[in-house]
Amino acid sequence: MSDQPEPYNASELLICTTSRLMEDGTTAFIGTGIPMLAASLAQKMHAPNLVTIFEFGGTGAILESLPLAVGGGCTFNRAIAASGIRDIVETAQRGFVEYGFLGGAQIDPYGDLNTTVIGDHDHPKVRLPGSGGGNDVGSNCWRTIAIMPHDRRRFVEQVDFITTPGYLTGPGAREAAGLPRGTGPYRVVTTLALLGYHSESKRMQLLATQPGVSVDQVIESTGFELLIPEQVEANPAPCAEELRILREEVDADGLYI
Amino acid sequence: MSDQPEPYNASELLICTTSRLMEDGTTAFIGTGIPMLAASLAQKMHAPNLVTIFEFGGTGAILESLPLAVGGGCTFNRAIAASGIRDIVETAQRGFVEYGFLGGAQIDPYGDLNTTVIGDHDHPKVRLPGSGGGNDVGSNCWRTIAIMPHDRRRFVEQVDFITTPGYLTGPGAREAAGLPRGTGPYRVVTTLALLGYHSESKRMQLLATQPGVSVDQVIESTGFELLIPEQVEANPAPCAEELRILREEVDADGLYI
Amino acid sequence: MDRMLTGEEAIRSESVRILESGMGQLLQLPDVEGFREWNRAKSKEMADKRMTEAEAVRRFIKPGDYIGTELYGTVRCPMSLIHEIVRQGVSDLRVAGQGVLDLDMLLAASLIKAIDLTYIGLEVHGLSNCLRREVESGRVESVVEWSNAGIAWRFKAAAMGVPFIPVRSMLGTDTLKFSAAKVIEDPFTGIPIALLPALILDVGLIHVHRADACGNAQIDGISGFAAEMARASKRLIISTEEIVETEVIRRRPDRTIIPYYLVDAVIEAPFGSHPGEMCYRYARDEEQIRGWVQASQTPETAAEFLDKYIHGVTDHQAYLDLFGEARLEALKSGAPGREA
Amino acid sequence: MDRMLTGEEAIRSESVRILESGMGQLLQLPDVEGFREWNRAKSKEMADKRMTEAEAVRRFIKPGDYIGTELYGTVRCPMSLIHEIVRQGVSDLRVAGQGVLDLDMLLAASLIKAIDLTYIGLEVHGLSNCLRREVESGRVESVVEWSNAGIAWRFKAAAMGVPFIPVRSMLGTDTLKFSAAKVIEDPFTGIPIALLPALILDVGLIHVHRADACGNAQIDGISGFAAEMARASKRLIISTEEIVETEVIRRRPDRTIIPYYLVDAVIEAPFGSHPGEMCYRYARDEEQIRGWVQASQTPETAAEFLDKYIHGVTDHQAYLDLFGEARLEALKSGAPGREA
Repeated sequence: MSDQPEPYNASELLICTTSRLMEDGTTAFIGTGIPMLAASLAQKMHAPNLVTIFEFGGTGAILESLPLAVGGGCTFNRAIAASGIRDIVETAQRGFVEYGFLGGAQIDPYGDLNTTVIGDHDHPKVRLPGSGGGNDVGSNCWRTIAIMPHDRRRFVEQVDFITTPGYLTGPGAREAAGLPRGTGPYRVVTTLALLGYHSESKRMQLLATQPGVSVDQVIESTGFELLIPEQVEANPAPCAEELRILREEVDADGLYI
Repeated sequence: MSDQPEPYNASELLICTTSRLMEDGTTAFIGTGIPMLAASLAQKMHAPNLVTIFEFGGTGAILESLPLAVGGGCTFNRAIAASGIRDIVETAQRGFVEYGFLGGAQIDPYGDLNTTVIGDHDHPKVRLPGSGGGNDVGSNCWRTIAIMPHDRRRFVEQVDFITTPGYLTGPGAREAAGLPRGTGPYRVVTTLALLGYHSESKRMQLLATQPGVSVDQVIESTGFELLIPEQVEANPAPCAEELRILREEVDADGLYI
Repeated sequence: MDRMLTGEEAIRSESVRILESGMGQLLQLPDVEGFREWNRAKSKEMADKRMTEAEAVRRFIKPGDYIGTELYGTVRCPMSLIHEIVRQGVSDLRVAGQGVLDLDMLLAASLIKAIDLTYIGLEVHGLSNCLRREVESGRVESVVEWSNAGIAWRFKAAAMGVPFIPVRSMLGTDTLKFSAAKVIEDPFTGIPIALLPALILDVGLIHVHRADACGNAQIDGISGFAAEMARASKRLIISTEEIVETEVIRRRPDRTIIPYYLVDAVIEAPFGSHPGEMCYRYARDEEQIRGWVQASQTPETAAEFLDKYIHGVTDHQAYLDLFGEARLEALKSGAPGREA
Repeated sequence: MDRMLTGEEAIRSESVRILESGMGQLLQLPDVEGFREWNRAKSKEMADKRMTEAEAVRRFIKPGDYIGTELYGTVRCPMSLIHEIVRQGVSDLRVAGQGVLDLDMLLAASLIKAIDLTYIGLEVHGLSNCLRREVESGRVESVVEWSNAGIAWRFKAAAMGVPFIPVRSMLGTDTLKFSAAKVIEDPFTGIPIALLPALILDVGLIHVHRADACGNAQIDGISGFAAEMARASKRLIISTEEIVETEVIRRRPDRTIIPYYLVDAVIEAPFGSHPGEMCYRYARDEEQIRGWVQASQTPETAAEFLDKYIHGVTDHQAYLDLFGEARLEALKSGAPGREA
């Protein structure tokens, strides 16, 4: 093995960074795409007891192949239960689901996400798909993790439409709205950085830069004032073992990576 | 065959009278005991398409044997569906169940039923079993049929406790309480009579006397003023065919009759 | 048109009227936030949770707990667990009933302090003498009234993680008046709707056809309110006719009614519903049930019955030994099996 | 303690505050009383309801109807029914979506007037161009926002026969503001709760693994929101991979998700979900899906696609013939079967 780190692409970076956030022995509400690959990788790396929960009913599947659809057969492959959407979201609503993964067209400093419209709702410039399960996940999972490409058009001071709740207008706003206590955005995984939220102000803050990325680059790619703590970690690159498993086992057919 | 009517006991009379009220091609919420026997008899006599619905989940069972418990295996024997209590009562709640059968310790002129307490609720003279499914049936089925022994202690001006709603305090009271429109008590089957309710006043009225029973006997056995129409029918006695099916097929083991 | 106009008015209004509030005690608060915290802390590991009835009751049921049994009358009732509660004498229980033999035993042993009651009786065998004695004497301190579906719906509200569920049962009756339900004007259509508070159990007890060692459980035939109650329980004890390999569960995940992460204890209890029945497995033991119906008539004979069948034996196997192989085999052959 | 004191206050109060009312249009009234009358009048006879897609659509779907499809993305979607709606050009539809290929086809054909929308897109293939064109142009007149579970819960409220259901999703967001939900203060604990209005469909469309001629239907694997939507539909059209004898249903009544009395039409449609997948039966036809993703990019190419695959063929069998046995067989072998 050479000392040179193995090259990897942006998807692989997002998958590996996300995967490391998944703790063993806990539950994660998994969407198709990157969260699915990250969960599969996590199960094979450090979290064999990560319980995957898919929106349309699959719980505890063995992730042997990758789905192109949220209700594909692999989401309940050798699962311990195959129920339906209400059972799954009600399980989250009564507090059983630790992690939820989300994406979006826009995110604001409080982690609010927009997947509904660009422009005015009734006369939109771009009509986006809508909430899907996003709002259910962002409302009811304990800790939500957003996965996003990082640029100023996406990281904006104010989203055009709050599809999925982050911390809304700031500290206390989720609780005032009636959202379950103690829930909220936890991390944002991007191609440039790993971000979190300040415990008091609930605003987004930089935690670590991705390999080869400077703090200034992150700041410049963010359309709002990002909190920068004294200490910013350097996120380690995907290791050879992660990349090997990802390429040879998780997505051997190259569906996503 | 002799001209003499075959003798029968009180249970057989109640079962046959109830059975004749069950229309073909409709749905009936069936409790254990008399309603079960009546439904089985009706299926074999005039209502082969009577759909039996049992509280704990059995729908459309073929009634080959008789249950001693509300969730016994025969309540979903070769059924078309075996679900659970909520599915069944919600089916009634959204209007799918035509008939419901009820019993009680007390009934009042508006068909309100008591199966909860004799005396004061918090210091009862006799603690009865409680609502069970009675209230759900009386609230949500379109037409409820009470089956009762007939005496003055049971047919009372005011029940000690309204467990299951009849017409409550009279015309309009069910609707005002929020109970589904157009529902309510339909018939009372007793050992002495078949009774109904006046379309305007919603008070109980005599429809027919059982064989060998006089109108006066019914009046005397009723603890409130019973409406007596000009025309009172004479309920025909159980016929030989009904009794044969009942004894040889429906309850061959003599569990109930 | 009238009703829809009322709906329009309702849409414009800034509050909805509470038309009635049941005056029954709320025996268990619908604390959905506390329930969320509890569920978050529960282990999600697929661990082996097999243990005896004695261990499960000792570890998971405390005096004063609010418990519930899932069953349909005498059918699929977790009797081996009930026997153990009586054996250990766990007292001051609050219970949700729907109950036949199960709650009757607890009442006979004077272990119940408060009841959210829908039905306690002996079905075709009539009134419960134990209920009468315990309630009429005031030893049961609080009785709150509900309908059968009302209790199942209350479990469903807890299972959903919301503090109440809207229904159209119970309206206009004393059942509602002596419950802890509320009636509001529906803000969409203006009709009165009953709101039943979520019922979160400290401990749920459910008997199933098969489960793996971790608690993934499947039920054959009707499923009563097992799905709802399992999801409404802070601690859940499963007894099962049979322990199967997890692979059996994984082959038919659409049969799983209770996923393992809800479960705290798994007890292998063949004939666990005896003297009640278990569909496709065994018929009810009518002789034994009639024995209890007789015995329950007086406190003395009831106590003798408990002495013989509960205190007089060490565990469920010893209980079954009282009946012997032949009788149990006869019960098996009395239940039609399930065609493949 | 604070929150519980609020609860105590709530108990004493005579009204509950409406904290917010979504300003989205209520596209279908939660008329539970009308729904009851409708359900009462439906035939309860176990009649043979088999017919073709063409007959079912002609008899049961009218212009302006509110319809819904049950699916999970491209999976188990009633595509042969959707194709027939496009073929017959049933217009001015109001729809509930969650939708991928199904609603995309209806949008491509400009048949949709209003949407209760949760997600319309092409999943891994990105945004729906048809949704963009139809909404951005204003041809879809009304778009009301909901979450995925929100729509399923709204079906559940209708299935329960109540005008609303309480949930904790959607709170605090524009999704709620542009919905027709309301937020009230829970009268038991004082916390804000969203009330979602019941969604009663004029017509529901569901594709299943097996059904008998009367409509008793079973689904293998996950069941999405089939149970809820079937029970929320005034008219229900079932398409099925396979028609089985009623005796097959009666042997496993605990597998029945849709009882016959809900159903108005039963269509035998092998590969009825094509080009989507059907678990244990066939894999998705990725080539054909990519074909649509490409074609849907412009109105012209989308129209050509509809011409070729819908208008150019008379029925579902003719549609399947376009692909040929070999390709369909390959899709079958691409789906893992179900071990006994």
